[in-house]
Order: sequence, then C-alpha cells, then structure tokens
Amino acid sequence: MDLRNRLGRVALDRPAVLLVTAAGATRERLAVEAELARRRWPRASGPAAADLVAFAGAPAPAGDDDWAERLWNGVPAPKARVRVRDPEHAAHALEHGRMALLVGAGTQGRQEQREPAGHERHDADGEHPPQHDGHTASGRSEHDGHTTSGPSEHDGHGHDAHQDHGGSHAGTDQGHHGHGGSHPGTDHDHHGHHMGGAILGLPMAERADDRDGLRLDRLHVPLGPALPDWPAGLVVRTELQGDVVQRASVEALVPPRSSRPAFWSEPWLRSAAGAPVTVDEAARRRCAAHLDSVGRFLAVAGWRDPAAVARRARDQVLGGASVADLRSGLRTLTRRVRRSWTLRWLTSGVGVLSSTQAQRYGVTGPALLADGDAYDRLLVWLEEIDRAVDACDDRSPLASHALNGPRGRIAPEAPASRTLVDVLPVLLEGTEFACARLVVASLDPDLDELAPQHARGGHAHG
Amino acid sequence: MNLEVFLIVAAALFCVGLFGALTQQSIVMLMMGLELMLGGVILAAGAAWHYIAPATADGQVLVVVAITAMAVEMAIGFAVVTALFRSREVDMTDMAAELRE
Amino acid sequence: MTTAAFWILAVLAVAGGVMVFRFDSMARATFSLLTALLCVGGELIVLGLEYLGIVTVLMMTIEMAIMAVFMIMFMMNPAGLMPMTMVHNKRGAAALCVTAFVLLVAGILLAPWPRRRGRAPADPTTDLGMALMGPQMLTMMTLGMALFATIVATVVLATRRGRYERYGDDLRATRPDDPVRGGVGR
Amino acid sequence: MAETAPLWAAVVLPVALVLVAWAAASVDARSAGLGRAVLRLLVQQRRLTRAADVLLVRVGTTLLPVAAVLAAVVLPLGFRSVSDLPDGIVWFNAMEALAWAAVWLTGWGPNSALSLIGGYRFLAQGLAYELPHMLAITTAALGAESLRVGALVDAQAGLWFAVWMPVAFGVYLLSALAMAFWGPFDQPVGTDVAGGAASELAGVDRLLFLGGRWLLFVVAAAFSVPLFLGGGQGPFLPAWAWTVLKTAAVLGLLMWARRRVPTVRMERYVELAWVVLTPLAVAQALVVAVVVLGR
Repeated sequence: MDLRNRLGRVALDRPAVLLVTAAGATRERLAVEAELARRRWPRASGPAAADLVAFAGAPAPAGDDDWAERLWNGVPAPKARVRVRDPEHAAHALEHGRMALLVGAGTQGRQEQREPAGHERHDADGEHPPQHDGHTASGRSEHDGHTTSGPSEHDGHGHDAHQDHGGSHAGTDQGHHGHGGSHPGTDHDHHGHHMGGAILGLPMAERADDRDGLRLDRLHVPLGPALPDWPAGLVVRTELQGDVVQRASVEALVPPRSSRPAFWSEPWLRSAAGAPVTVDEAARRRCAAHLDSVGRFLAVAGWRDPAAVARRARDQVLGGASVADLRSGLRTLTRRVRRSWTLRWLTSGVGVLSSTQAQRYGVTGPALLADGDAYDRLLVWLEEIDRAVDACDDRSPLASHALNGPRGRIAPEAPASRTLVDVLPVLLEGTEFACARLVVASLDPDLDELAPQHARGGHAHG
Repeated sequence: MNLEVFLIVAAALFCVGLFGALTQQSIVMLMMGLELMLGGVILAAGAAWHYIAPATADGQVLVVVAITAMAVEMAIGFAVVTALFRSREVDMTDMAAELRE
Repeated sequence: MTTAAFWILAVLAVAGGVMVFRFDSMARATFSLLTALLCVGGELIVLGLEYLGIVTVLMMTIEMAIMAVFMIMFMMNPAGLMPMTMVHNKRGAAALCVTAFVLLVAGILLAPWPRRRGRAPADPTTDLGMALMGPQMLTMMTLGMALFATIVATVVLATRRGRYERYGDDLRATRPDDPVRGGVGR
Repeated sequence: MAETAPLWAAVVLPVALVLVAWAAASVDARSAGLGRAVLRLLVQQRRLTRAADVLLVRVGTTLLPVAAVLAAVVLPLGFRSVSDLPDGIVWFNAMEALAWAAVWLTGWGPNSALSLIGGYRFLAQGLAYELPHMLAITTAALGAESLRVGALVDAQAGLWFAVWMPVAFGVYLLSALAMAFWGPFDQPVGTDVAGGAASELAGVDRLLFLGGRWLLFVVAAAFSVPLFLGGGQGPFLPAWAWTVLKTAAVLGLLMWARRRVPTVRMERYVELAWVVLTPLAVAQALVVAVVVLGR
C-alpha cells in the first residue's frame, strides 16, 4: 500500500484538469487556463480522464438537471474539485486542488476504492476550505448540499450516474422527458423490441424521418454545457441519428445577474455607458477575443499546435505585451493558418451562412462580414486580428457611436451573441457531429453577453 | 483428428446456423444464421481438401467460393434491408411477408 | 499441439455460434458470431491453409464490424437492455435442426470416405493462385462478375438518389446537390 | 536471408514495442510528463457507466494492444522476425483489421452517445482507408512476388520499393496513420467528441486502449520499413541499426505531419480515398505488374 500511495503522490503531482466553465465566467476561465499553461498540467477532455475538476464560476443547473454534480460523479477516484469564483484566486485554488488530491492519494485504501460514494464524500470534505472560495457563505452551503446528497447517490446507482449522458457529460435524461409517449407513427407498435419509454431509467430511442429518407432511431443528446472547447453555458439539444444531427434546439444557460459587463465586449459596453475608453484597450480586447475564438475553432478542427499558439498569444495580448512583440508572433500565426490548404479543404462548405440569411436573423459582426462558410468566418477573424494588432498602441479615445464588438454590434438590450445563438439551429440541422462542432465554434457565441445587467454602480465585487 | 471430427464440427455449425436462420424474425439476425452456415461449409471444404485431395486446389477454391458467397450475401442482404426499410420501415421477415397482402 | 488447438477452436466456434442466438444484445450477438467465424479461420490454419485462414479472419472482422453498424442502424437495442424475443416457430426449427444434425453425423460417420490421395504442396497458397488463374479461371471470372454485380445491385437497392437528383433534371448542375459535401471539391 | 528468431523473441517483442512506443510518445509530448501520465492512469479507478456492457469494453480495450503485438510478429528487426510467416503481409493486414472490432466494441460498450460516435467514426475511417491500403501493400507484395515479409526485404537489396512505387508508399503512410487513428486521423478519439471511443474509459482500461493505440501506430509505421524502405538493407551499419533508424525516420515524419495538419474528417476523406487514391493505387499496381512481368 505504501508503494501505491507513493506512486499516487508522484502521479497526482501534476493532475489532469477538466476545466468546466459556467456561463458568465470568462474571466475565471482565462485565469485558470493561463495558470494551467504556466504549470503545464495536462488538460482532460472529459470526466473519465480527469483527476481535478476546476469549475470556473458557479455552474447553474440546466432546468432541473444539476449537470455539474453529475459530471463530478462521473469522475473516477482519486479526484478533487475546486471552484474558482474569482480570477485572482485561480492559482491558489488549483494548488489547493492538488493538495487535496495528494492527501486523498495518501489515505486512499482498497476498501475506499470499492465504495466510491464514501470516497467522494471524503474528497468533498477536503475540497472547500473557505479561504480560497471567494464566497465563504455560499461555499459552506454548497458543502452542506453535497453532504446531504451523498446518501441518495449511494442508494441510486452509486457514482455511476454519469452514464446516460453521452452528450454533455452532464446528464441527458431530461432531454428525453416527454418523448416516451409521443410515437410518431402508428406502425411503431409492430416493433415488439422497439418501444419508446425507458428501461433501467435509460431512455430508449425512437424513430423519425431523417436526411437520407430512412426512418431510423434517433437519440436525444444534449451537447454542452461541459464539452471541451465549447461556448460556456450553451446547451444544444440535438436529435442524433447515427452521428447526424437531425434536429437541434438551443438553450442558453443565462449567466447569473451580474454587475460585471461581459468580458469580451466590456470596452464597448463601458464606452456605450459613457465611460472613457481608449482605442488600444478595445483593440486588445478584440484581438484577444478573436484569438480565443480562433484557438477554440482550431482545437475543434483538431489542429492542436496552432490552437495552443493562439491561446498563448491571447494571454499575451491581455497581459499587455508590447505591440512589436505581438505583431511578429501574430503574423506568423495568421500566415500559418491562412496557408494551410488542408484546413481550407476541411472547413470550407461547413455551415454556410449567406449575408442575406444573416441579416434576416439580425446577425452583425464577423459572421455577417464573412458571408459564407466556417472557413470564411475564420478568415474574417484573422483579418480583424491583424488589423487590431496595429491599433494596439493607439491611445486616442474610442468613438462612442457605432460600436462594434468582437461578435457584432453592441446593443445591451439585444446582444450580438443572441442572434448567433438564434441562427444556430438552422445551421446545425443535417450536419454530421464533427461539422456541427465546427459550426458552433465558427460562430462562437459568447453567452456572457446574455446576462441581465445590474444598473451601474450596484454592489460591485470581484 | 480425422476428417470425421472436422466434418462433425462443421455440421454442428451448419445446424446452429440453420436454426438461427429458421427462427429469427429479424432479417439481420437471419443473415447471421446464414453466415454461420457458410462458416460450416468453409470448414468442411477445408477439411475435405486436407484429408481427401490435398494435391489439387479444388478444396481451396471451394473455400474461396464460400467466402465470396458470404460477402455477397451480406452486401445484398443489407441493401435489401435498407431498401425495405426505406419504403416500408420493415426489418422483420414476418412483416415483409405481410407486405405481399 | 495441433490437436489441442483443434479442440479449443472447435468448442469456441460452436459455443460462439450457439451464443449468437442466445445473447440479448445485438452487439454481443454479432461479436459472438465473429468469434465463431474467427475460430473457423483458425481451424483452416490448423488444416494447413494459412492463407485462406488469415483471409477468413480478415474478411470476417471487417464484415462483422460493418454488420454491427447496420444492426444498430435498423434495430436500436442499446447494450441489450430489452430482451429480444424475435423468434418464430422455435420448437419446429429446433426439431428440424436436431434431425438434420443427427442425419449429417450419421452420414459423416457411415460414408465411405476416400483415402487421402497425394500430399499437400509445400505452399498451398501458390497452388491456389495457380489454380485460380489456370484450370479454375472460369470460377474466378464468375466470382469476379458476381462481386461486380453485387456492387451495382447493392448501390441501386440502397440508394434513393440518382444523378437526376444530384445534378438536376437536365444534368447541368456544376455541383451535385448532396446533403454532405465530399472531399474532391465537386 | 530471413531467419526466424528464437522463442524468447516472442517475449522480448512486446517489451521492445512498448519501449519504442514510449520513446515516440515522449518525443511527441515534448516533455517528461509521460511517465506521470501513465502512473496517473494506473492509480485511477476504473469506472463503469450505467447499463454498460462491461464485457465488451474489456474485450475491446484488451484486443487493441493484443492486435498490435500480433501484427508485429511478422515485423523483422534487421532480417529476423519472431515468425516469418509465408503469408506475413496478409497476417499483418488481418491483425490490423482486428482494431476495427476493438475500437468499435470500446465505443459501443459504455452506452454513451459520444463514445458510440467515436466507434462509428472508426468504422467510417476503416472503410475509407482500407481499400487503397490493401492495394498499396498488395503492390509491394507484387514487386517481390511473395507474401513473405522476408522475401520483400530481400527483393529490395538493390532498389527500395519506395523509389519505384512512390504512390503505394504514400498511400501506405496515410493508412498507417488512419489504422492507428492517430495524428490527423484521430477523429475516433477526437477532442470534439470529448475523447470519442475513449471518452468513458478510465484507469487501466484507458491505459490499455490509448497505449494499444500507440503500439498500433508504432507497428504500422515500422511495417513501412520492410514494405517499402528495404528493411535492414543498407551499407556500413548492421541490419538491425538500419531498421531502427528507418523506423525512427518514418515515425519522425509522421509526427511532424501531425503538427501540420488538422484532423481529417471522413466525410471528406472517404471521397478522396475512393475517387482519387484507389485509382492511383490501382494504376501503381498495374505499373509494378508490368515491370515484374518484364523482368
């Protein structure tokens, strides 16, 4: 056992981190990502591969589905979780997660491995020390909530609650509610083996017309809110046949009412509210926002190398690196991405959004400018990045009319991301899963913008 | 080991496959029964080659024919299921029989 | 060694075959069939037909993998949650099969099998190739034609869209109207 | 020239493969974090999903490394392989096809949509790469007029096959990536489906599956050496050194390519493979056949 413990300590010294971002927590996400890059901890692509779950912000449940809790239940022991409620506490929280893991690895015995529920609670005990939580009071209440939920997990399916939710890593059951009895065809009853409803609590598939003229089984799979490289807070409820999205509806987990303006459109929102904002501040934010989107898009397209470069550049831009430094690095990146004919071959023709269609939905910004497919939108981002870098040392004040943020026109009552979310279902129908991911990444709506705003000067914090 | 033992194993496979092909309602399962029967044929042909006439390649050719038959049967089978499914949403033999009425 | 291999493979093959129709789950059924057929391939290798045995393994693996997809496409039954009772006249079929088996075994045991003539060539694979390209050329050509006909027939049966759907009624469209764009830029 | 190695080689083979895969993976990770990653999977608990078909998952995850090692049986180091089967090339192809079953089972078993999508994707990938792949290795066999890997190496004493069968070589490299679902062909375990077929695996299962994938990758890359690059043939150095050197070069080339190219989606690649690569491979086989007839 001793050797095992020691091995566990060595292994968990650099845990694999699953970063789960709640809607409205872009600042926290960026802080955690930068910290992870600095520590060179590996990133987990899903709960199964994770040791440490880092929640950026407070994950809001989707409907009655507490997806964050389900996700946590799907992480195999030894595990720990931390909540980052404040960008400044990212490093501290991660360090704390690591310590909790190391302590857990030290006390972990064979019996505990057999009893996952008990082990979870053990971890939970060590995971919310008040000092790094930002909100002591809410941290405490979560703690309580977790403890009471322990036994119920136990008599349910142990920690196996993760299972059915293929899509989101966070539970799909409620995606099936109301589908049990609604059979589309009457001949359905012929199929003795083929009823709707649920077995073992798992929803069964049912049939529906599809793209290829076959009435095949469809699965209700919600995508998000915790997929890797996925806009925080977005839930796309899909009906999959094989891996083809036959129908999609979008549900945005609206971030909690907050006094902070959405991070990516902050300069323009402030300018609209009458505060003095300089051009370089806006340019840097636009540049970083597009780099974030480009990084996400390239990661979804499976091109990890430049995706990592884009993210590093994003952190540099936000960190205030000098224009000269930025320019050479960014030029190399944009040239490399533009020159890749394979990327062009793979992403052109995906998610075509003509400008007329875009206008009909009220889309503004890069998606309207691109007037085309995912690749065109990527090109627009790259172009805006190049242009924004040049403006990064312009200290003149930003003109306060005709404000265009990274995702489109700045209008607090009708944010640009709302139109992007609205246009999604149309673009997603009939696409294959990988294409659907590309479409979402190429629009990259920022759900922070949808947060209802407090009046200025409310009780600010963070 | 001798020819008889191999042939008995082949016969067992063939009969299990036959049972499946006769009883299964689903066309796909029926095809699995056929595959199993052809597996028996392959084994019998190989055994015949080895124990009766190894000098000529006829037994081997028979195996090749059986393997091809398996591939053809699979391909046609699935194409027919797809066609039936497309037109009538049927994947069971009984229902296909009802279509005639 | 060979005897042991034979018996192990034989038992596995028959057991796999039986389990095909006893498993509730389609995936298990398919892969139990795969086990049975892989064992048949193994038996061929035991018999000295290495090439044909390996080809059987190769073909059956690919075939079963594709079969699994079709199966799930047409009958969703995730991991055997719902017991399948999709059989008809089970009793009659069982009786028939047992009778057939008894008859076959009786035939196998009673038939006056000819003595072994000649001995196996050093390389049966060459032998097979020579036969297929020589005296058995007609067989080979028939097989080739059959496979070609199969390709055409399956495509015709399975697809609903012809060139008129893809290129318009006058076949003038420059780019086919497909649900998903292909990779050659047409 | 080909000799069969003594029996202990069968024990050494998996160890050697794991070592090469380890080296390749640490170069690829560009850091020393690999050992820690493996340890992490070792201490991690296995995990079960609801209504999972555990048996199928276990079979699938175990089958993948087993298939890779079995395929490597015909792989010569220098001029020795564990067993120089008379139908070595077909053997390699058959063992590599077992990965189809393995990945699909692993994707299906956990009863999760994303993992199943990963399984589906690998079958689509298999259908796309297998056709040109088989033609490519057949072309090499045609050039040596034998299915025996040793004979292939002997036939390249003068000129490497890669030189006069460049199309087949290129196609083989592509399919080597595809069969190991690695690099640009990693869609079955892509991050866009949160790890695809591997998305629900934890602990030892995950280690077996992803480790098996590395083994398969190494074996597939290493097999291009006897197929097209003359195996152990080469001046000055001993034969085994040439094999190692050439294998390292092929691995390096493939790992470099992965940094240059995004993930290839099968709905695009399948058309390229069937409409462009297959006819090219057929034409290459025809050319080789004519040359062989004329010899």
